[in-house]
Amino acid sequence: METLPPTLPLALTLFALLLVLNLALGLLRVLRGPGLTDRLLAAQLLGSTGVALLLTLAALQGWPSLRDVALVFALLGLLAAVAYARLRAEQHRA
Amino acid sequence: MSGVSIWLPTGSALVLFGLLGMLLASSILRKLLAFNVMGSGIFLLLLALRPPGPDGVADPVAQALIITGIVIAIAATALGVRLARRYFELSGHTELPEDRAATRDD
Amino acid sequence: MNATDLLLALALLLLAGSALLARSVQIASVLFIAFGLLLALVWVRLGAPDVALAEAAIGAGVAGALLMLAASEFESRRIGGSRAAGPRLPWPRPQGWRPRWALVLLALACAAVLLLAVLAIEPLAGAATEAVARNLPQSEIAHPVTAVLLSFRAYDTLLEIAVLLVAVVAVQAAPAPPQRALAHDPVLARVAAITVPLALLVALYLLWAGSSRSGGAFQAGAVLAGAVLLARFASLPLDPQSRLTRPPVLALGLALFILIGLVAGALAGAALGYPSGWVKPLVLAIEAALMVSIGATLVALFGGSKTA
Amino acid sequence: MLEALTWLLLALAALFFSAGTLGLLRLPDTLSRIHALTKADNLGLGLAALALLLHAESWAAAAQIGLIWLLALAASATSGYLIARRCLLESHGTPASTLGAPPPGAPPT
Repeated sequence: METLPPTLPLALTLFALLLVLNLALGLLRVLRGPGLTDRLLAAQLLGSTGVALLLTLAALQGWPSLRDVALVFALLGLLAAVAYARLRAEQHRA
Repeated sequence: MSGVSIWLPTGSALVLFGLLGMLLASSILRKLLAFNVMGSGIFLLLLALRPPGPDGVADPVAQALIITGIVIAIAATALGVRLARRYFELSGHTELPEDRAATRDD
Repeated sequence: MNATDLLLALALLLLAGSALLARSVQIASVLFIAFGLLLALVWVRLGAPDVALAEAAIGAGVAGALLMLAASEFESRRIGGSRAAGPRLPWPRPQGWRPRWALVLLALACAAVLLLAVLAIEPLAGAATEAVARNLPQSEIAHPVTAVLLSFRAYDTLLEIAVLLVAVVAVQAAPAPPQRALAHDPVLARVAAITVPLALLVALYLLWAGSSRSGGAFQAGAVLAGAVLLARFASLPLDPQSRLTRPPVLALGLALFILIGLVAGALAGAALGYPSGWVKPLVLAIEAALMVSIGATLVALFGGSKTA
Repeated sequence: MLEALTWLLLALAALFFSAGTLGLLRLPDTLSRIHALTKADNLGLGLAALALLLHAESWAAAAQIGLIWLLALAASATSGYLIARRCLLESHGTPASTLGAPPPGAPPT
């Protein structure tokens, strides 16, 4: 933390707040839909914004573990989308 | 302290949602989902009652308990989902007989 | 930061509510995934990165995919394949809405009592934290949560693994519904061919990280399961799940845990204790076995190994 | 100098993230929403990762940030592709048996 330039915490905090705001707005799309696809898309936004937020917090609070959480977010986001796409494919065929 | 106490009502509300879902939803899958929501509420309460110390890291005992709880919850959910799939296979229904009278859900 | 907390809490409640009220179970499961992701962020906010890791991997990843799979299957194999075109209500339709107010009141009363009870409890900031920190040097494990899971409260973890084993035995007792093979998707296969090994690497990394910071067998096991499931969805030519979900693999974690607990415990003078100087390798061995077993268990719980 | 660069990168990242969210909320149909989301968000994440990379405490941390970004990029691109594909199949009613087959006229792989 001591190696950070003096105004950097401020910049990171502002950025984190903006990301939280983005997250909340993105939730509107998750809630509103209308379709399953749009909701999944918005959940993906939640994932990528979450990754950015976690990376920012990791630098801000000096917790390297948060980067591991970001890593898992990035990996598991793919799983949800793949599960969705593959299973919907199944459904179509039936 | 006041920063953490937001999570007490939040956790209680999640438990309420979960309870309502488990009692009122007719589809088995919805009941399982509600069960998970209720569990999350309990975990939230558990951690909110042990606010982080000065270093910002939450109580390790509470964390360990919650991790254990999450793993048990997924095991129970998976068992429930498998039973629901089997039941659907055999009966063609996605809800239990006592709920079926009420309506058709999916 | 209080406004952020409020925003997170409201969003969490909104997501939970709409997941329970969603039009279809498929939509509900997508909302549940979003709920899990948000909850993981809340765990981070509450200073619990270990829980956040477990939630992101298990709650959002595996549980969400599990519910989505089942919902899709029900939807696709519904008799006749088509439903009434009218708008469907999430809850029982008005004509079927039996007077359930008693149940609603009961649930409200339960929640109210719960809220009053937790508000009455004086939050204990750092009581157990101090106790753990005091005894941490003695346990020879650097990360407090890992120390609690595998040393201070190892009984809990041992029994948890036993519960998982029971669950998987029960699940495998119910015959798996037949699954059709998935079509080959070239893009997905190529991406998965890179991502799956990477995810395996991440699982190993989390396992290793658990000895000094957040991470450990549970999170690693969940990522392992995620990797195998990804391979299955991408229909990669390798078929790890059929070998992974054999009984010996499933029981490996519990068996090794008991074995080390007894043998090392006899040397240390207490069951589930570790002789000093051997803690790190023994714990790592147990955790590695647990990771494999937990991963295999999650895969087995997910769909069984008998894919057609 | 480094500080100004960080501010600039973070500001740009914030801009792109906001653009992505705005697109997700305001654009009329699913496909254009996918477009907005996958492009803007990845760029935003990339810029943020770059800004944080400048201040990483070690080489390992820097490598991890890079890996996370690459992974998120791959995940986002793949899921964008998969979701768009499903969306197209559903809206055009194309028989799903062609799923996974190369489009007509595509060179054999």
